[in-house]
Amino acid sequence: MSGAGAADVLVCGVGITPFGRSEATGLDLAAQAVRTALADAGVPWPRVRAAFGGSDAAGNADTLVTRLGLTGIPFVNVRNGCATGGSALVSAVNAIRSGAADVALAVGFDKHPRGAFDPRPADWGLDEAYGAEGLMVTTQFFAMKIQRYMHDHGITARTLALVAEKAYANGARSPHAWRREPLDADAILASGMVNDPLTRYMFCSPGQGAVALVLCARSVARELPAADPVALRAAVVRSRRFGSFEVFSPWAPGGIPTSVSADAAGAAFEEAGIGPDDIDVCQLQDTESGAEVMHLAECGFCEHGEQERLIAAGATAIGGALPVNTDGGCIANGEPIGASGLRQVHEIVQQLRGRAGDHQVPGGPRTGFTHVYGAPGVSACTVLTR
Amino acid sequence: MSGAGAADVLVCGVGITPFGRSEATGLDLAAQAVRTALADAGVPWPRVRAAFGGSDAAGNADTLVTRLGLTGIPFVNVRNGCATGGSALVSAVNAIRSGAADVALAVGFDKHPRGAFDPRPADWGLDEAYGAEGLMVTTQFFAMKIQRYMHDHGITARTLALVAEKAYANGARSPHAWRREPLDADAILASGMVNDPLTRYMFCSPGQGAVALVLCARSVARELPAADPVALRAAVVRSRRFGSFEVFSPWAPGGIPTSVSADAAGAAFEEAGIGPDDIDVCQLQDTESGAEVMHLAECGFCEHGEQERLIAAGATAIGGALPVNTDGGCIANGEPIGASGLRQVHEIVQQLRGRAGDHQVPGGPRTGFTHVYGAPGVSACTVLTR
Amino acid sequence: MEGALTAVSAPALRGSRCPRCEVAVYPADPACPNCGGPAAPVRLSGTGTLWTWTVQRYAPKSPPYETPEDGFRPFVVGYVELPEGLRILAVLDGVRPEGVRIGMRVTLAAGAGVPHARPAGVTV
Amino acid sequence: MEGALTAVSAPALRGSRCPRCEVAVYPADPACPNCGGPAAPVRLSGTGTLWTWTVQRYAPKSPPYETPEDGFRPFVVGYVELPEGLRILAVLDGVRPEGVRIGMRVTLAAGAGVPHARPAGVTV
Ligand SMILES: [Zn+2]
Ligand SMILES: [Zn+2]
Repeated sequence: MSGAGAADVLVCGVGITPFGRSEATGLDLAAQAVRTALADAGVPWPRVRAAFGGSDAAGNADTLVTRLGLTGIPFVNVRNGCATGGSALVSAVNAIRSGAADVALAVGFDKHPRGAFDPRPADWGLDEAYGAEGLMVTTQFFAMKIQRYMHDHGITARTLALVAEKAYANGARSPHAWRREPLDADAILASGMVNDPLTRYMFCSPGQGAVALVLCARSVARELPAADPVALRAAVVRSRRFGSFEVFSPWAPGGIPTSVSADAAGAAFEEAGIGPDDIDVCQLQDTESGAEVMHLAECGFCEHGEQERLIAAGATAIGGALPVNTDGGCIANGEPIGASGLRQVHEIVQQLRGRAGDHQVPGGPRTGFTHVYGAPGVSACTVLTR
Repeated sequence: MSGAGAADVLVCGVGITPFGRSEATGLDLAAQAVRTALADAGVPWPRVRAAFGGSDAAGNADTLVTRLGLTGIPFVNVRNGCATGGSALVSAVNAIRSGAADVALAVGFDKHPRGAFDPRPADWGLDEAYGAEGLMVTTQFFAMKIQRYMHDHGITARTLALVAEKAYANGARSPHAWRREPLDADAILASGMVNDPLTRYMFCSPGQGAVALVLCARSVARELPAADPVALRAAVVRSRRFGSFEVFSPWAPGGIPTSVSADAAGAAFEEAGIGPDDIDVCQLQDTESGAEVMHLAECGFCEHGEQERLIAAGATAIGGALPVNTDGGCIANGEPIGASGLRQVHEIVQQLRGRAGDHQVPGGPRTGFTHVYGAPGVSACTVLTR
Repeated sequence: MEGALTAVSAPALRGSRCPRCEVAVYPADPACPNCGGPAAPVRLSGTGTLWTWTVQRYAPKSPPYETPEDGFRPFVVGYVELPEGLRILAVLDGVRPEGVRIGMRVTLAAGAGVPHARPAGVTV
Repeated sequence: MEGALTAVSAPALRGSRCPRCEVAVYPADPACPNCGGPAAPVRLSGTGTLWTWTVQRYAPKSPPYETPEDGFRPFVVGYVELPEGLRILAVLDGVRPEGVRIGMRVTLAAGAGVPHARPAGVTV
């Protein structure tokens, strides 16, 4: 809640799998990511005192104990859609700060079939007609949200294309990315309208992947000679307040919509004791191009409407003033729901360590921020510092 | 981990629904239990800072925010089979002890169709033949575990029947119980063999129900005039170590099986700083009669084999030296997986408050213990004191 | 036919409204989603303005989508803001994508399925 | 036919064994579940003792159970402890429930489905 003790949790090890498609199961990927993270931290599995993890559609994380070793560890499965990774991370942080564990694991993974995410009206409390008449389409919601935002704040379609262009450019430089071919803004604009104003190549796709983080109390981190730790200064999850605009809503309240992303980001900055102006590199939920544009302002990195100028000027590129989604984000990596939020943390850790390779932000970034947003109005944010 | 701060988490409010069958959905039941718990604590919903909950088969707990109010609360869904309630509780305790929240909710609920729990061989990593030839039957496992235990420790079938007789007697005195008709040991023995040595009325059934707990830091509890708090001295979840004997295993290691229940109970007692001899009333996982017999010893309340004498002497009855499953346990309440573990905590809280009504343990019990065990080798235990 | 007249003759959407915080909701909900208090049924206005929109350019996945017998055709969908202070998700008929503008006046009516809207002043 | 001879002629179960911690496993697993190290394939003994048992008195739910064409009949199931130090889940044929005893010697063989055991010294 307060900043007290906030610097006491360190990310000592990170592990990620390739996010492109393969024959591996989600649990195979998860085990691989955990082993990589343990090796990165120099921590053997039996030293881990608590584990938290989950997937949306690829099985229960706690079954990993049969692969990692039956050490008796408490392993809590979490399942919060896009905030699954964030929930695992917050739970792991709480376990360390409470004294319940001095070494904790957070793992997120998923593997979705092509064109996944079949919503059923009843699961959302909706009349069957919403499905039958074609209104249960997530891409429609994203399109309608950015459509209004463009109208209110003077954002153009070219800016949306530039966001995707940057994503593919960064993906081409990231070994774990799924989409590794650069694509220019004109090709993105010409890729076929899906839901106006969003075209095909402005969207991410359901995918696969796994990410694991080994978190330690500072006292333990000191004793790990091989570790290259980064401080996790804040990890926050929030759910929507009344007045937000969400997917699959037959109605929405009037006025300016509330933003769970703004709430979560604000809480994370308060916990960390620093603000958006202090951040050197960030990862923002980019389910599609419009989301990245809106989340830049919702998370406090610019005023509404400023994105039009900032993005055109390259401010969000790897060499810019505020590099965003430096590993290509969801657009280039796909979105395995359970893994996506921890992929962002992985990327920030590697950036702050100076180990991001071809997509390293120059100048030695020392602070980073991550943000996920998902249905039905959940957001998870972190602040990390070197 | 240590006892430091262990007394700082108080259960200030509890809520339970009837465990018998009704038309209500699992989420209806969950909302009802939460409202009851909030009223019991005298805490309004917006005052709750973090929530943890789950069900095995009745939906995502976080969707409760649409019924309880869109306050922006972080609401983590947990899903750990029989340890779902325990995982929610441990996570809530960590949130309080870490300082992330000073008021936290734990909620567990479920609603299973009649004769639920259809296992699929592939989900358990088993060849299809195990299903096709009839070896994927959970009751077989329970029968084989107690069969060996009876052989090793001189437990008789009559003792198994006496455990169930007590469960129905206690259920008859518990308003929320599902089975409220007393049944004597002879009727239980004659109720038809299911898997030798276990007869029909020695088993619990899949059911429905919800339980919610409002947990507070001590500083908050002081300011709640209406609350009647009980200290949660320990809440522990453990997974199996190598060598345990578990359901759906094509093989098991030799030697004396390890016990995750013994591990979790031992850790809970260590955290609480008291031992089994100090406990006045306890709730033990009783998926069937044999489980209660074995868990008495595994959790440290007697030596292996002593149960034969203790149970015949009425030691585990409400008026006995160590009352066990005073609300009728799983046998009389059924087993809605996500709710079962928190039902035990609810029962201990009411016992320590002296508010258990017709099934109140006489003499003012001041210490209580709860224990759940479930597939595939998970156990959650708590220690509560007045 | 004139828009206001259409609104009178077409079946109104039935929502609910909280007397305490004045939040109106569609479809009707006995509990106010803002304060949790009891809400009363209300007939919603039949005319409003288009708050946002998009075009469904591809056939949604079936199920849940039921492809019409004569095949899929792109359609416009949007949120219509009503004077009661809420926005209603509706299919927008009677206008081509090029003609859709945020802020345009539309009429909104209940029918067999989801709400349907059309530009005010445009008859069938 | 004598038990030991049966064990020789019946197909042996194929498991694996960890050279480091000597844990034997069935079915074979390339990784040792105890230490995580590599395990080598091993042919398991065909004779052991019954560690525990029960009777499946009712027809399991279908699916996954496939009811035999001539209908369900109760059967005995148990764990057979082998000299390699592991216990194998098997259907126990050739004995009535009244005749089953913990500790009895049984032979164990692989077949098309799950392992099947029968009292040692009893022929088909
Ligand atoms: Zn209201
Ligand atoms: Zn080994």
